Amino acid sequence: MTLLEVKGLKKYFPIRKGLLRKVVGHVKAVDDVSFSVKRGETLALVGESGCGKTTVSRCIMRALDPSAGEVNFTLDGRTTDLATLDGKGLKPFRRHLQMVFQDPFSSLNPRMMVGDLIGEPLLINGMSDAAERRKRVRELLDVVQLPVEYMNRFPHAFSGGQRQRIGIARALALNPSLIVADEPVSALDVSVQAQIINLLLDLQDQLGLTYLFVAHDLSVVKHVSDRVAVMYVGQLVEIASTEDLFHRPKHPYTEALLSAVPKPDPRAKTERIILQREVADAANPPSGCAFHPRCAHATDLCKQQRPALVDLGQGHQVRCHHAHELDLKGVGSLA
Amino acid sequence: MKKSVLLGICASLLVGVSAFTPVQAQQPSANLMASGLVGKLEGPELILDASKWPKTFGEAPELAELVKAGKLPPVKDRIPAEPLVMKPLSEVGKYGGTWRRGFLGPGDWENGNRLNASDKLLFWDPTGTKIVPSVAKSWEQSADGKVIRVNLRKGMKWSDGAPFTADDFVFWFEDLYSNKDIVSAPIADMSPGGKPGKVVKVDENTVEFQFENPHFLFVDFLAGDTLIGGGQSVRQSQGTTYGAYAPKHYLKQFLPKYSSEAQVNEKAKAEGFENWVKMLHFKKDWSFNTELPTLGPWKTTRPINTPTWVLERNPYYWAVDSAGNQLPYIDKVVLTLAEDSEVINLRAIGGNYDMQERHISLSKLPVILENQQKGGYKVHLDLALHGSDTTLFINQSFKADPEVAKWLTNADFRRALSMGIDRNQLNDTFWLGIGTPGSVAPSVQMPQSPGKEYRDKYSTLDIAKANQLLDGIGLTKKDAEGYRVRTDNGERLRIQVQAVKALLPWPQQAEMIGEQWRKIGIQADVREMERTLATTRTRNNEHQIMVWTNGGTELLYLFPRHAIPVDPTEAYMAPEFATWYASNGAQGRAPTDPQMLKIYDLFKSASGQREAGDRDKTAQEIWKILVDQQYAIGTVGESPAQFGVRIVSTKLGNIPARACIAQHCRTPSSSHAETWYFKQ
Amino acid sequence: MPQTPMVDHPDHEAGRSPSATSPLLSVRGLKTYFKLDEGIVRAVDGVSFDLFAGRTLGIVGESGCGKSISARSILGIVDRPGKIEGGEIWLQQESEDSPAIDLLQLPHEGAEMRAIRGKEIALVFQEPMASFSHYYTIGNQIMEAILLHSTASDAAARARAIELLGMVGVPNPERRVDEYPFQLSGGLRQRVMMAMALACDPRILIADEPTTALDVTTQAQVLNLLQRIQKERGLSVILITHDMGVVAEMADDVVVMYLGRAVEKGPVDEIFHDPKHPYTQALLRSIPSIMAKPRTKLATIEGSIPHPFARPSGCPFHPRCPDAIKGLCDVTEPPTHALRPDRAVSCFLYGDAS
Amino acid sequence: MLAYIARRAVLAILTMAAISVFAFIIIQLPPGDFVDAYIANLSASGSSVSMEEAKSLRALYGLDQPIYVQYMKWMSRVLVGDFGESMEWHRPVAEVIGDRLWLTIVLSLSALLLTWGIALPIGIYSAVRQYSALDYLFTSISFIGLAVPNFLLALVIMYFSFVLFGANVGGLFSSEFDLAPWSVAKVWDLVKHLPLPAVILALAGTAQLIRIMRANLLDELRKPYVVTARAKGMPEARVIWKYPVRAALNPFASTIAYLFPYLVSGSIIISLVLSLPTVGPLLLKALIAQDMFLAGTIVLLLGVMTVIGTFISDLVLMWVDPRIRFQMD
Repeated sequence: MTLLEVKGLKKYFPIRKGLLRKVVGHVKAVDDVSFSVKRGETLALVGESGCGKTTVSRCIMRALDPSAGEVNFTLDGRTTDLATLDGKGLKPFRRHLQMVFQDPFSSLNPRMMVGDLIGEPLLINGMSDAAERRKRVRELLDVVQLPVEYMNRFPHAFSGGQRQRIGIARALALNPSLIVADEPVSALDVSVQAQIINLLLDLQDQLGLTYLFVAHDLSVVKHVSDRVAVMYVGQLVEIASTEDLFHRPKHPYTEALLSAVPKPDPRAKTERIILQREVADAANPPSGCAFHPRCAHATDLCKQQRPALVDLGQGHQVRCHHAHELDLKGVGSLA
Repeated sequence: MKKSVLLGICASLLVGVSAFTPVQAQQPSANLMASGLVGKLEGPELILDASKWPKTFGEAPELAELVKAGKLPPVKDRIPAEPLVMKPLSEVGKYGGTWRRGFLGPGDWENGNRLNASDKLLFWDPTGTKIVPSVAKSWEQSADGKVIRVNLRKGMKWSDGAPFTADDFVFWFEDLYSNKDIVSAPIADMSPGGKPGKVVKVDENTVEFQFENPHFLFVDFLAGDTLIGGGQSVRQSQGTTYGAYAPKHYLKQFLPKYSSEAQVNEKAKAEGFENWVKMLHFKKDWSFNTELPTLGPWKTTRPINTPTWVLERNPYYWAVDSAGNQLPYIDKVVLTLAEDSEVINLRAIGGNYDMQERHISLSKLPVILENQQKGGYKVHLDLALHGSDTTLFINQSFKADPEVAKWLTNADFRRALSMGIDRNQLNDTFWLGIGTPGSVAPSVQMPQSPGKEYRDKYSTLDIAKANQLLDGIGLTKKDAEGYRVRTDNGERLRIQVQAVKALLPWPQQAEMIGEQWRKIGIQADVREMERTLATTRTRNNEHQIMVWTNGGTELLYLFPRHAIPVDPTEAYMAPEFATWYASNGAQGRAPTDPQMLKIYDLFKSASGQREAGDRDKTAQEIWKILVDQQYAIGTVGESPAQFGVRIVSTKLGNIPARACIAQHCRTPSSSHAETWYFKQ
Repeated sequence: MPQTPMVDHPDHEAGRSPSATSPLLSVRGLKTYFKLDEGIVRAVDGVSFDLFAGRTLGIVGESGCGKSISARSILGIVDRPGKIEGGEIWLQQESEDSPAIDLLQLPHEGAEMRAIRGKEIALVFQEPMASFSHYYTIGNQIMEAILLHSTASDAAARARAIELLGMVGVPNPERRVDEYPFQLSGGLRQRVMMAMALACDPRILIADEPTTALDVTTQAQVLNLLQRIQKERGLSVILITHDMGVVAEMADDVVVMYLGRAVEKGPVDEIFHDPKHPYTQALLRSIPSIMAKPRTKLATIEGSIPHPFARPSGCPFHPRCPDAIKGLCDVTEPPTHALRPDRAVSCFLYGDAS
Repeated sequence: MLAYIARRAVLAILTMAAISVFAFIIIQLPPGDFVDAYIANLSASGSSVSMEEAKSLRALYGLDQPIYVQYMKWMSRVLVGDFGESMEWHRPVAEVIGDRLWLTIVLSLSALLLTWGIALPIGIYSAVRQYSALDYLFTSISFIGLAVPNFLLALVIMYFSFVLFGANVGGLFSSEFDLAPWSVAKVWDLVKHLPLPAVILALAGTAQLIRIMRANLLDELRKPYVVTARAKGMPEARVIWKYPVRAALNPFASTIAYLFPYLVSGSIIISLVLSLPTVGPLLLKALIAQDMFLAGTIVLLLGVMTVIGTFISDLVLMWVDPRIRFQMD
C-alpha cells in the first residue's frame, strides 16, 4: 500500500541578474522526480551533493514549496496532495511526517532538558498533561535505548550517537507514519553509526515505520533500504530494489557510483571507474542525458535526446537510452 | 544618553554629593551670609545737575588715535551737549581690556542684549526701585495721563555718527510699527483701554506719546523690559520690531516706502533674502548686522551666529564719567561659544571669564568658592527680589477632570497644599540654604510688597492645619495607604504636577514636594517634561499644576504674566482666562471666581492711577489676594538662583557688592557695566 | 624521555618488502598534550610508527583518536594550547649518508624547521574549501610555497604553478591559476591543494582526511590522482582517515589509533584479515559494507568514544571491550607488544601478560 | 558588476528621497514649533515674548503654513543645493553646518585613525598570544574601557586636568585663535588641542575594536587555511599577517556605513562635555530649539552619509572580498 507518492515534482530556483533583478534562468534543483514509498518500507534517495535529494525531501516536508508536481500522502485510506495545501491545511499532516536530521541538536534549544525536548512536540500537539507527557517521554527513551535518567540532562552532555537517539525519540513522539531521515548517520563515528543503523532497523520492525532515507553513503544505504532511488542533477536516473540496484545496476552513473566506493578489504581489487569531468551544473544542464558528458557509453542519441525513465520490470526503472544493451557491473556479494 | 542625566552626573562630579545633602548644606548657608558674599545694593550714581557736569572730555586711546588720523571727529563733537554723567561706584577707571564671557549660541542673545540695555529711554537705578533717565534726558507726564513727553539729549548721535533725533521715533512708529507687513497688530503697551496711541515729533529733540485714555503706567513701561521700553537691542532683534525708535537714516533704504517694493525686493534677493521683510528683520538686528547704527555702549563687530560674538565700544556713546571720560572703559566684550552651560560653569571656575553671572549654577557654589583663589575671581551672591523661584501654578481654568478641577479651584485645598510644603527642607536642599522661604509675594524691599506677613501667610509648614482644611472641604476619606480619595469614584485623588528641568531642578523639587504632601494625604504625580511639550500642554489647558518661576513679578505691571493670568504666552495659572483677558473677552473663558475677577479689575485700574504710590497700593491689593487665594504656591525666593551667582575677576574695578537681580534691571545692566574697568 | 618498546631500531626486515631498509620518517613515543582550564587532554599519548620510502602509511581511527594531531606534530604546527610534550621524530636526510635528524630538537620557528615544512614534508588536508584563503588566487597560494623554498622568479613560480595544476588534472590551468578557491568545485579544490603540497617536490606527503568532504566519485578521482603521483614521484604518504575503505585501498601499512594511542599496527592485509586488537576487530565488524545483504544489522561496539577529559583509566578501550580483563585492563595501561618487527598490538591479550 | 553598482546607486537615491521625508517628519514630531521653543527658552532665561511677537515670528518663519507646504518649500530649495536658513542662527544652514563640518571630520577622523592605530595591533597581539599576561592585561583594560561611558571619562579627564594643571580642556582652539583667521599658527593651535578630545573619543571605540579584532582573529586563527599556510613553512608572522589578519579585517569594511555619519556628526555627548564645535551638539541644539531646517538638514545629512557609507562599504567589500566580487550577479 502506497503511503507517499511523489509525482512530477519540480523545484526551480530563479537566477536573477542585472539592474532590475530580472529572472534570466532557473536552477532546476529538482526536475520532474516521481517515486512512491510503500507503507513500512525504506526508500533510499542517494546521489552526490547538489543532486537535489535534500531538496526533494524538503519539498515533501513542505519546508520548501514545490514549483510543480504532486506529493500525495495517504492517511487512513484518504489521499491528499500536500503540495497544494497551505500552512493551515498542512497542520494535521505535520505530525504524520517527521524528520531526523544529521545533527538534531544544532536546531534545538540548548537550555531545554532532554525530557522537555522530546516532550515538546507532544505539548504542541495538545498533550497538556505533564504526567502523561513524562510517561510518554519515558517510553520513547526506552524505545531508543537511552536510560530514563537522561530526561533531566541538557543536550550538551551527550555524545553524537546519544544525540541522534534523542532526535529519533523526538521524531517518534507523535507516532508518525513517515520519517524522512536526512543523512542521519553521516556525522557519526563508525562504531556509533552501526548502533544507529541497527536502531533504525529495529524501530521499523517494531513500529511499522516508513522511511525516506536521504544519504550519500552507499554502504549505509545497502544496510537499511528496501529500495534505492539514484539522483543525478535533479533527476532520478535509476530506481530499483536494493538487491537489483547494487548488484545489477542499469545506469552507467549508478555503476560508476558503486565502483567508486572504497571497499574495506585490501584483497578486493575491484577496478574503479573514474568519472571524468565535473558534475553538470543544474543551472545549465547539458542537452540530452545530463550524464552524457561523463558517460563512457554515450552515443549521439544521448547528446540529443533526454532519456525517459523506463521500467525494466519488477519496478526497476532507469533513465538511460541504452539500458537494455549495456552490461554493467554491480558489486559482488559477500560470500 | 539624556542630557539631563549627563548634567546630573557632571554636576555631582564637580560639586560632590555634599552639595545636595541638606545636613551639610545648612552649614554654608550661615557661613555664606556672614562671609560677605551678599553685599549692599549699589552702583554708579547719575549726576543729573548740569552744573556739576565735567567741561572737558577724555576718550579711549584707540579712539584718540583715530581722531588724530582724522577718521573720527573729536570726542567733544561725538558726545551730546547733554550727556549722561555717571559717577563710577569707586573711582574713575582706566581704558582698555577685553571682557571675556561665555554664551550658548544665537539662542542666548539676551546674554549680549543685557550688556547693552542702557539703550532704553528710561531705566532703573542700581537698587531697581527708582526710574532714572537713560537715552532720554528727562520726561514729563500730562496731568490727565494721556500725553507723555520725552526730552532727548541735544547732539546725541548713533554709533555711526548720524544724529539721533525725534525723527527716529516717528520713523519707528510710522514706518515700522504701523506697517502691517512688519508688525501685524498693535501692542497693549501702546493701546491703553484698547485705543491705539501715537508718536508725535514736537521738535528735533522732543517726542510725545499721545493716548486717548489715561496711561499713567506708560513711564514705568518705558523704564521696564517691555515691548515699548525695552530698547533697540532686545526689541528689534530676533524677528521682532518694537522699542520706540529706530535708525531712520540707515533702515529706510530697506523699506518700500522710500523706493519701491520691487526695488527693495530685488535688493533682498541680491543679498540672499526671500523678500524685503526678511531682509529688514535681519538688518535691524544688532546682534547679526554689524552695520546697524545702535545706541548702546558696545556694538556688534562679529555677529552672534559665529563661535565668538564680539562687541566693541561705541565711539559715539553718550555717557561720560564724572571726570568727563567717555564710557565705556572696557574696549571689547568677547562672548565665546560654549556647547553647554556645564562648560560655561567649568570655564568660569577655571578663571576663563572676567565677569559671568549668566548660566552660572547655584548648585556649583561650593566648587566655585573653592576655586576663587586659583581662578582669580571673587564671587558675589546677588539675591533676587521676586518671591519664589519655584512656584506651583495651579491651573484655575482646568476642566478635563471635573473632580480634580473642583479641588484645584478650591481656595482651602490650595491653602492646604501650600501649608503642606516644608520650604526649609527645599531651601536647604536645593538653594544651599541661601534662599528665603515664602509665598509668591515679592521682597519687602520692593514698593509693591504687601508686607512681611504676606510672605508667610499660608506659606509655612503646618500639617495639622492643612489636614484640618482638607477634612473641612470634604476630603475626609483615605485609602489604605493614607491618601485622600476622590469624592466621585472613591479612587485615590491624584494631582499631576508638571515640571521642566530648566532654571532649577524643578522635577526633583516637585518630587520632594510630592513626598511632603504624603503627610497631608495628597498624592502628587510628578511629570517631568521637555520644555516645549510642557508649554504646549499649558497652552492647551491640559496641565493641573505647573512648576515655574515667578521671576519678573517684583514690579507687577511691567511683567505680570508670572503673577496673574493676563498673557496667553505664559499663563500657567489659567490659560483660558488669560486668553479671555488678552482678547478682551473675544476668546477663552471668563472666570467666575470673584477674587480672580477682582484681581483683573485692580490690574486694569492701575493704568488710570496718577500717583505711583496709588498704583503700588493697587499692586499690594493684588498680591494680598494672590497670597490669600494661593492660586500660585510660592516656595523659596529672594535667592541668587538666577543670574545671582556672579563670578568677577579680581582685576575688575567699580564692581558693585550686590547687583539688582530682576527682570526690569536687565541684570547686569542696571549696574552699568560701562563703568567697570580693568585695574591693570 | 619515555621510550616505547615497539621497534627498538629502525633497521628491520619488513613483511611486504619495503623499498628501503631504514624508515624515511620514524616517530617514537610522540606525546602531544593540550593544557586547558578543564584539564589536560592527552591528544597523542606515546605514539610510535615508521614511514618507509615510497610507501603509504594509513593512520585510522575515530574522532578524537589523535590522528590529525599526530600529523601536525610531525610538522610542528600544533595549535595553542597544544604542545609536544615528548618523543622523537627522526627524518632521514635527503642524502643517505647524512644522519637522520630529530625534528623535535629543531626550534619550532627556526629556519631549519620551516625549510622542512612544505619543502620536505607537505600537508594536504580535509575541507579543501576552508584550507584556502579566499582572499588570494590559487596561483598566489601555490607560488607562495615555491617562492618560499627556492630562488625562483615570480614568472618561474607562476609557470611552475600552472605546470603543477596541469599535473594534478586541473583543466585550463593557465586560466585557473588566476581564479579564487571559491570558484572551484570541491574536487578541483582538493586537486589544487595537492598541487600546492607538491609545489616544492616534497619527499613526504601527509594527507589528512583528503577525501572526507568529497563525494564518492570525486573521492575516487582524488585517490587515483594520489596513487598516480605517488607512483610517479616515489612519494611517501601518510594517509590519515577514518574511512576503513580508503585505508584498505590506499595503504601499505596501517596504524590504528584509539584515544591518543596506537593500539595496533601492521601491514594492511593483516590488519584487515587478521586484526589482533579487540578494537580493530570490532571496528571492522561494525563497518557497513556495500557488499552486505540488504537490510542486515551490523555488529556494534558498546557505548561511545569517551570525552577526552574523561579518559578511562588503564586501557582506554576497556569500558567498551568485550574481552576486558577486570582488575587489569581497567587499571594498567597495556604495553605495546611487538609480534613481529612490523606488527604490534597494545593489548594484554597478547604477549607476556596473556 | 556595473549593473550591480547601478542598481545600488538607484536604490541609494530612492532611500535618500525617503530619508528627506522622514527627516522632515521627525523634526515635526515634537510638540510645538520653533517659536514655542524660543518662547520657552526666553521665559526660562528671564525674557519675554508677547503674543503679538509670537504671531509675527510664526509668519516670518512660515510656520503658519501646513507641513506639506513647508516640506515642499524646503525640498524645492534643497534640490538646488540651498538648505534654507537656520531660524536660530539667521544664516544659511549650509554655512552654519559648514563652519563645523570640517572640524568635525578632522576630529572624527583623527579619533578613528587613533582607534584603529591602537586597537588593531593590540587586538592582533591579544589573539595571537591568547591567554598571555599581556593579553589578560589588554583584555581587562578593554573591558574597563567598554564599561566606562566615554563621556564620563571625558569628565574625569577634564576634572583632573583642571585640578592638577589648572588647564581648561574644552574647545579646539585657544581663545586667542578663536577669532583669528586661518594661519599656520592657528592650525598648529588646533593640532595642539586635537589630541585630548581625539584620545577620549578614540578610547571607547578602541576597547570595542580590540575585542572585535581579537574575536575575529581568534576565529580566523582556528581555520584550516592557517594550518595550510604554516604547513608551507611560512614564517609565523607572515602567516598571521597575510592570512587571518586579512580575513579578520574584512568585516570592518562593512562598518564604513556606520562610520560615515559619525564622521560628520562626531560624538554628541563628548562634544557637549568638551565643548567641541562639532556638528553633533548643533543637531542637539537645533532639535531642542526646533530649528527645523537646520535640524532637518543635519538629519538628512546623516541619512545621506549612511546611504553613501553603505554604498561605499559595498564597493569596498567588493574590492577587498573576491567572493563578493564574483558572486554579485
